[in-house]
Amino acid sequence: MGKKIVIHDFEPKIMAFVCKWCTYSGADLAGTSRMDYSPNVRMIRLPCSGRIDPQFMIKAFEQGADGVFISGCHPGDCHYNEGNYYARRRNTTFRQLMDFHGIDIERIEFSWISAAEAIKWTEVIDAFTEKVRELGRHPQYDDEVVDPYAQFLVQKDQESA
Amino acid sequence: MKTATLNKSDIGKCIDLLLQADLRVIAPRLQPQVDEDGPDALEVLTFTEVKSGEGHQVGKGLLPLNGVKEFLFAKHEPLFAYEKRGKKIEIIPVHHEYPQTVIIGVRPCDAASIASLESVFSDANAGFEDPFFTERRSRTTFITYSCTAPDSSCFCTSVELSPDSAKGSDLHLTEIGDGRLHVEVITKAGEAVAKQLQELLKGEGDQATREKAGAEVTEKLTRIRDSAPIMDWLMDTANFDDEMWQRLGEKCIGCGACTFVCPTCHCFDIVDENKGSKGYRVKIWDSCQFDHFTLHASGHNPRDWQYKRYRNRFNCKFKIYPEKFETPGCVGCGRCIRACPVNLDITEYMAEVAHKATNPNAIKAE
Amino acid sequence: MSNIYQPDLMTITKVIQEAPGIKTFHLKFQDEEVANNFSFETGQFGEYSAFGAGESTFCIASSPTRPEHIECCFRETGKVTAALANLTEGDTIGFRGPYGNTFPLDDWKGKNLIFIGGGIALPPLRSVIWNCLDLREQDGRFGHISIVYGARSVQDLVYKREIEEWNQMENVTMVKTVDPGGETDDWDGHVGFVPHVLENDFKPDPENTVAIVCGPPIMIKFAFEALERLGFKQEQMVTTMENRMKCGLGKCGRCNIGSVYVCIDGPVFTATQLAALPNDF
Amino acid sequence: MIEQIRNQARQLLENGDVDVVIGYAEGSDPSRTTPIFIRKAEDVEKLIYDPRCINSLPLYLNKRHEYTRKGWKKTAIIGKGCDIRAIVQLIAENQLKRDEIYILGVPCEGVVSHPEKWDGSLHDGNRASKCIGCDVMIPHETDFFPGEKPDVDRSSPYEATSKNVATLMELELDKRFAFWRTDFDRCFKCYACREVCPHCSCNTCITDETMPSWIDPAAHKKGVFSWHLTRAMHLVGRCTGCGECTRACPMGIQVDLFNQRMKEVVQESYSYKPGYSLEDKHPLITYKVDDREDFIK
Amino acid sequence: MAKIGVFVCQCGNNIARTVDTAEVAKYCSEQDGVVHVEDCKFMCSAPGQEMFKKAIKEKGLDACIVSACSPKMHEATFRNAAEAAGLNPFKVEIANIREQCSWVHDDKEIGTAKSKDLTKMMIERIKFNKPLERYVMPLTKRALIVGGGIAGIQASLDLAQAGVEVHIVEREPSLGGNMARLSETFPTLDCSQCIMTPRMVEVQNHPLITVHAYAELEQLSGFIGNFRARIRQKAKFVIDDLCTGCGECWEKCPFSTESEFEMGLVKRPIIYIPFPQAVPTVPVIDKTECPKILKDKCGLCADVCGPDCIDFTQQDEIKEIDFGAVIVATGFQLMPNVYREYGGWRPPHMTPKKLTAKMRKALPRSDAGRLVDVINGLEFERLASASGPTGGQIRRPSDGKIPEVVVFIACVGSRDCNKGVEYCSKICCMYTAKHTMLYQHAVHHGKSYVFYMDIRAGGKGYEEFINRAQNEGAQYIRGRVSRLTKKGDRILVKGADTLTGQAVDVEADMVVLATAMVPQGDSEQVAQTLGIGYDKHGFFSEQHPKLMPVESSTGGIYLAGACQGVKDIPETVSQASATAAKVLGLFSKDEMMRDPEIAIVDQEKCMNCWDCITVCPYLAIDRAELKDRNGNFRKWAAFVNPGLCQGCGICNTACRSKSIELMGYTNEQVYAQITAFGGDII
Ligand SMILES: Cc1cc2nc3c(=O)[nH]c(=O)nc-3n(C[C@H](O)[C@H](O)[C@H](O)COP(=O)(O)OP(=O)(O)OC[C@H]3O[C@@H](n4cnc5c(N)ncnc54)[C@H](O)[C@@H]3O)c2cc1C
Ligand SMILES: Cc1cc2nc3c(=O)[nH]c(=O)nc-3n(C[C@H](O)[C@H](O)[C@H](O)COP(=O)(O)OP(=O)(O)OC[C@H]3O[C@@H](n4cnc5c(N)ncnc54)[C@H](O)[C@@H]3O)c2cc1C
Ligand code: SF4
Ligand code: SF4
Ligand code: SF4
Ligand code: SF4
Ligand code: SF4
Ligand code: SF4
Repeated sequence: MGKKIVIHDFEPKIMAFVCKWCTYSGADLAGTSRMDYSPNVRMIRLPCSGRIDPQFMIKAFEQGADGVFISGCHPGDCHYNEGNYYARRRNTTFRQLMDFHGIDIERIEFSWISAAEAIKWTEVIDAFTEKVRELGRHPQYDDEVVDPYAQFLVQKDQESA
Repeated sequence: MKTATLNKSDIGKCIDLLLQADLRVIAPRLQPQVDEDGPDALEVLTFTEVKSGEGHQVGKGLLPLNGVKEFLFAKHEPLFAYEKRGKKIEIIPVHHEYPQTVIIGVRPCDAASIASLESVFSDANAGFEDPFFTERRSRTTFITYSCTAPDSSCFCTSVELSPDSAKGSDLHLTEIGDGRLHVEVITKAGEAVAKQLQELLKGEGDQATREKAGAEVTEKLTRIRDSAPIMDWLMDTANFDDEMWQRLGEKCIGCGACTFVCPTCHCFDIVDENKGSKGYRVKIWDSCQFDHFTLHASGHNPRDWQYKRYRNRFNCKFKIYPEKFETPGCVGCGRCIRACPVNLDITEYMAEVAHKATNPNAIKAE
Repeated sequence: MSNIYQPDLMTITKVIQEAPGIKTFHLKFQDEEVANNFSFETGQFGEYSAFGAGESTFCIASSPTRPEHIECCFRETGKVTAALANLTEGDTIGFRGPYGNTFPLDDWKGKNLIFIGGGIALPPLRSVIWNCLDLREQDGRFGHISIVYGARSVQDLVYKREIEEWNQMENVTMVKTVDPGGETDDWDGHVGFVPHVLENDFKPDPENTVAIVCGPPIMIKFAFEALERLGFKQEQMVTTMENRMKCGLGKCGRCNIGSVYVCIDGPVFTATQLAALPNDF
Repeated sequence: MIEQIRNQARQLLENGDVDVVIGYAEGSDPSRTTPIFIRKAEDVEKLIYDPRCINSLPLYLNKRHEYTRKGWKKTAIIGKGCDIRAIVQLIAENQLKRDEIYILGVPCEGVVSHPEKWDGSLHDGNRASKCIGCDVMIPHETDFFPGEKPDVDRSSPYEATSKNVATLMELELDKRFAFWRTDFDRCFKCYACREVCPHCSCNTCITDETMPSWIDPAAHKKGVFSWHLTRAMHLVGRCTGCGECTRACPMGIQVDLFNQRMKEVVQESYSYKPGYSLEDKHPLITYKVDDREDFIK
Repeated sequence: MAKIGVFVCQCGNNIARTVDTAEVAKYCSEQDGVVHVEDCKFMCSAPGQEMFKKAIKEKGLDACIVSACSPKMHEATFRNAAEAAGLNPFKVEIANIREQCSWVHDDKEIGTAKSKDLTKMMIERIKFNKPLERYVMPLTKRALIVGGGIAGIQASLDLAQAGVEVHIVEREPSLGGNMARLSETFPTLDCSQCIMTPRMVEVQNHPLITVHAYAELEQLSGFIGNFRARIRQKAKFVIDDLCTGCGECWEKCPFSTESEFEMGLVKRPIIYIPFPQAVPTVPVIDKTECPKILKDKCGLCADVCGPDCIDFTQQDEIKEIDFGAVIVATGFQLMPNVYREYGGWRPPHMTPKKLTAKMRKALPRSDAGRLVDVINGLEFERLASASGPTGGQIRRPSDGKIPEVVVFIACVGSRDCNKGVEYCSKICCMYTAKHTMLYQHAVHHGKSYVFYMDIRAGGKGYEEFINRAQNEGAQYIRGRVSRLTKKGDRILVKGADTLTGQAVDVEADMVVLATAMVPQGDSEQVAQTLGIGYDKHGFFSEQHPKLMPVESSTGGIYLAGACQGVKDIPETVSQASATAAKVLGLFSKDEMMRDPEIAIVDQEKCMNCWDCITVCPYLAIDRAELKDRNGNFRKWAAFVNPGLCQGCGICNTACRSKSIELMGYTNEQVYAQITAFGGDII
């Protein structure tokens, strides 16, 4: 047990949407095996990755999450047969959309984690937390961060120069 | 009334001076486009806060897409905050320190629209004063700019205004040729601003040329209606069920664009923005063109059909405002005509009504 | 700068479940000073807030003659009402008001009164009913009082205790009805729609009488027609409108019927006034 | 050409085959046209068709206009190819029945991007960019077509990609973000972009829902971002590219770029383009076991 | 709902070690709506539960959060406890502060902070939990079995012996399926007929079993516990009840056609039973061949029939019967026609699906250009069978000669993406070994060669069986056969031994192909009739490959035998028994309780786009017509059948207008949870 948790200046908030059959159980297994992973993630348990609505991710970002993590059963293992296939398509497109909005899609992580993959769960969560920590606070809705108008014009000017 | 002249090329300097005086300055500016020369790109001119005198579009182009209303009647206005603690709730007033603001390059129609909004939000209306509007209003100075090139949608002269009207203005600018502007100081607030611009203002204005210039531009307007018979016709409740409403209005798709761009449309909604146990109550823009705007909890909707919603809009401008506030609810800016995706034209309604009002028999025979 | 949108806080002192989905709150101001300065008249309404959900309009359902607390009665229909319904005794809600005009009690002196209500529309009537009953107690200023009230089913009747109370009172005629199919085995009232019962069973005498109608728009329409057939004149008929509203202050722009804003010019209208309005309600 | 359409429309109305013809008429100023509902045969003279006819008329066929369409049993509609794609998509989504409408197809050489840009003729400077690479200039699904309808190969699952999208995609992420922030600053959530969309046919749009409030109703940054993400997501694989949302936006926000970008994603990932088949299901409600998942860890 | 109780469990030291539970409890007590908190040593213990119930009753709690271990552990415990205390069980939620907090974080500060957050999220969520009632559904305790092969027979017997009424629908005139064709069966080499026939008879005689032979399932509607089947009893032209099975008719019938049962190796009369031990022993008239029916000539059978049971005017009959569960046991077929591949010319590329469609036109044996002596496994079974056309003597089809050299080729069409199917047919190794033995036993001097790719003999006694075959003389050559050509009256087999790398040519008298086992030709259509899923080959899909291998994707429909995937008899039989156990489990109660965590539709909002219908894996959503008060059609809307919905919520996500919602995981609940985590804005 026990790597020591270091509290950083910036601790990202990570919202995880997981299916209850695979990933939630995998995370439980990590607990039963007394593994250790970063505490930044809060999980919302859903019946199936097919229930993960892009709307939830939008809401999570809107509500100040710095990263969103989505996970379900591996293809072929969905408890409901096909839910994760729909989830995959939704996310393929949703990520591209976020990207087009200029939002770093590194902030959304999608992973297949089975009920047995406790180690994978901890690894993926740790890596993702680290990645988001490096990316920093999600700036999407902050009024203060930049004056986007000025910034954009400046960039345009620089380009034309 | 004091007058002066100003070089047109000095407007940028004016803005800088105002900024130096720690004022927030809002001026028309062009917004970036993905592909400025592409076939899809239109010039997007809006009133925006500016940080320097560069790049402003005062006096250029026609009307900015947004009116000035969003600077007085904000798109999103927190009314107060609240926090829940167990069974107790605390209301925390939000501290609004509205910056002293100057809006420069306001067109006469937009300036006139402020008066309409004021009549709704001031305590003259049922004794309730919207403090947010009045507070913002009291801290805002309008520098208006007479129109030089109205477009085919403009019809301010039909609503008792003109391209050089100074109604609602604090400081009024009119082009008088040779790159010079005739400056009129109209109010105290205008005078205060004029003081900041002292170094750029020169001598006396040229009233005669200004009036002549104004008259010339007025000539260019194409849509001209007399609004008086319109109002009379609308007063007759029987006409509320006239066939023209459906005929003209059935193509309206209820997009609400017309109301959002309209400088005098004032409908709003009040909602709570909640987060855990804290939140804000906010006032946000709404529109009478939306179907759920008047929908009752029982499912009954007084304006169940889109044409009825447009009828309400038209009545609001030409009946309700005049009746309640004694000012027309429309300033003839033509924004709704330009914005409407299905080319539903308020002046067509005006024409139709005027026609019916003046030839009542002809219509009956039809 | 006084903020017209800022509510005063009130504590819920009592919650009564009137019928499925319908609750009554008893409310007391938390701030002494506000409580002391507060007064209202019957017919007026307020904006009640469930913090976190928003504001909703309900009339003040209690009578000004009983000022110890104010009451509101509401049905769960949407976001705010659902949030309100979740509150219990001791919880805090917000209140703005009173707004709107009032029932013209002075004009009714010496007249007989008929109150006609349907469904959840009893609350506004209840305020004025108690007001009139109490005043009549004091100085006998009104004649006979009748109450015609109906709901979809027995279950849906609100203020069941008070209906019984009125039923027992002298000089009060209580006519209760439920829509066909909504009756129970032990139902002792009428069965039929309110306007129908009014016209065919109750048949009030229009002489020196004022009818006060409250209910869904469609019921108001039919009740007015029924009354007219019974010989009532437009000025003898009063109603309250429940157009959707947000601010209650004549600003948000959604409750208007033509140039009339229900929130400031209403909610109480006579049939004469309504007839003059454009057909927009 | 328009004469043939008028004649056909007249016949349809005279024979009582249709109750109404939806088409275009002259607008209130010379650069504009306006939708018109023609119920009487003598009114068909009002019908016009030229590059100013930008509106996507199938909009009136979706459920939100049920009131307007009350009592119309069969509707004839003038459609250029892109609009017919919208009709086809509406049918595929069960929002319309094929036999309820009569499609008067028109050959189209492109339309002007904005009425403001109309100068009497159509040219590269004012032809809407959606028309570039259009493969339905000769429409695919019609009941009437003036003249012979040549065979056109529309089998390729790829439509032309938008130059504007490409330009934006070339930008670095934070610049793209800054660009949209600037644009979204202007959005006041009038929802005109939604209302003009033929595919936004929901009885109640989720933005008008309060339980829960799917997106913040206010037009602040959160609210606007969420709105545009929501709208674009809802149109993935369904948008038929009429570009009306951009045109309708009174604040000059190029909202259709999202849809165009998603169109590309859907083409690349699922080789799918909407509006060509009356039966196809859109890609978010279908799947293949071996769909791409290169991004999944 | 504003009366929420929060119960924080210390779990001995398991939680308390890294979470300051008292602090969490205190924090929760300050939350909006929380009226009661408890910090408890062991919530799940009897005293803990008592305390929980007491608090609910005494404080009148209307929702409870238990901050404790994973919901997988004790969600049911506390929901039941709440129910016992009079609180709706779905107003109880678990905040997992053990598996996902105390056990994974060392730091007490972090553990406490995270526990607070997790509990807070649940507090906000539970405000939107609606009380849900479990659905009670009626249940018809009668089972339908489609397919009367060994799988169907086994399942029906298991069920009937347990007292359940069973109906078997069999397409052919007799039960038995493919197993009835086999001669002897691996790995014990006991005679197939001998072990099968008694069971078929048992089926026929069992009072609880009804056999609908020569019948087809036309439609299946309804849902688990409440199916209604439309069964088409094809006209046999023989009156069942009268027929004694004497055999006069089929013996006298002057016309004949190829026998399906005998794989076309011989002919059968037009009025026939497929094989002598057929059950039921009632013959049927093949109406496609019968001259009496086709052109009103002959009618001999009617003349000879003693009990007068021939009726040429008989029509198909439709029966509608209600069932509570369905077992699908429609079996398999051999991939038809692949042996053309080895016949010296290339066939057009065909997927198994297309092939099976063509199967009906089984190739005529006398086809000139063909290699008549290249046969498939089932044909060989018939040749080797004592009841077969040759009486158990192995003779080749072309000239009846006893073959001296036989080449067996394994993996024909299997494990071959290009020409066949990708999967391994699994039983071919075994039956090929069996065939070599049967051949060897019958033709002692004969020589048998087996071309194979790999030997797969993973079963009890299977490897030993292969070894035995090799010891008994079969020569195994690892390698592919590239071509079969005619050489005189023999067949030249051109192959390669991949172990030695040398070309191997064998001149054989007969070639036996172990062709791939594929689903029945109409399996997709059957799947659609039943409303179950199938894979790309046409095998029916199981609910979960590991944990629910006998359930189909639709509740109440179970899969037995080779229709679900390649299987040998032992596997088939075990699966059949497993389905029987499932059905018995389902029938063990008098009515069904359905989880209320299912989707429901807001029908006013629904815009009838049917997207939800497209995505629902369980076909649980249907179209409903809404009527107005006067009964006139008003609009269409989706409708979720609570008997079918499994609560996945896929429809909820797919519905744009959010008109369909998954109870227990509603949008409002999830949103409340998200918002509670969001942090502060003031
Ligand atoms: C003067 C007046 C007095 C009223 N008195 C009572 C009363 O005593 N008791 C009572 O139960 N109700 C009363 N109402 C109606 C009550 O205001 C609405 O039922 C309530 O506001 C619905 O709020 P909500 O937030 O729960 O619904 P929302 O979530 O906002 O909406 C739910 C549905 O209700 C409709 N709705 C929203 N607000 C209103 C509104 N103000 N009026 C009508 N429909 C609305 C919406 O269109 C929607 O269909 C009164 C209304 C008025 C104008
Ligand atoms: C050549 C060969 C040799 C074999 N040797 C052995 C062996 O030695 N040992 C061993 O263990 N296994 C052996 N097997 C495997 C064995 O045959 C199967 O495992 C077994 O027959 C599967 O039984 P089943 O009931 O699932 O299918 P089947 O036997 O195929 O039975 C399916 C039944 O369903 C009926 N049916 C199909 N569709 C419908 C429909 N739509 N409606 C109604 N009825 C329908 C069919 O008519 C048939 O009666 C061998 C297989 C082959 C091909
Ligand atoms: S109604 Fe139209 S023209 Fe009049 S002020 Fe409003 S936007 Fe301008
Ligand atoms: S008039 Fe035009 S802009 Fe206004 S709501 Fe109707 S369609 Fe939209
Ligand atoms: S039309 Fe433009 S301003 Fe209106 S909501 Fe859409 S993007 Fe925003
Ligand atoms: S945005 Fe989405 S929910 Fe709203 S109308 Fe369009 S498709 Fe429907
Ligand atoms: S997806 Fe939604 S709107 Fe479409 S049919 Fe299903 S419930 Fe109705
Ligand atoms: S929750 Fe799943 S099973 Fe239930 S109706 Fe929706 S998609 Fe079908």
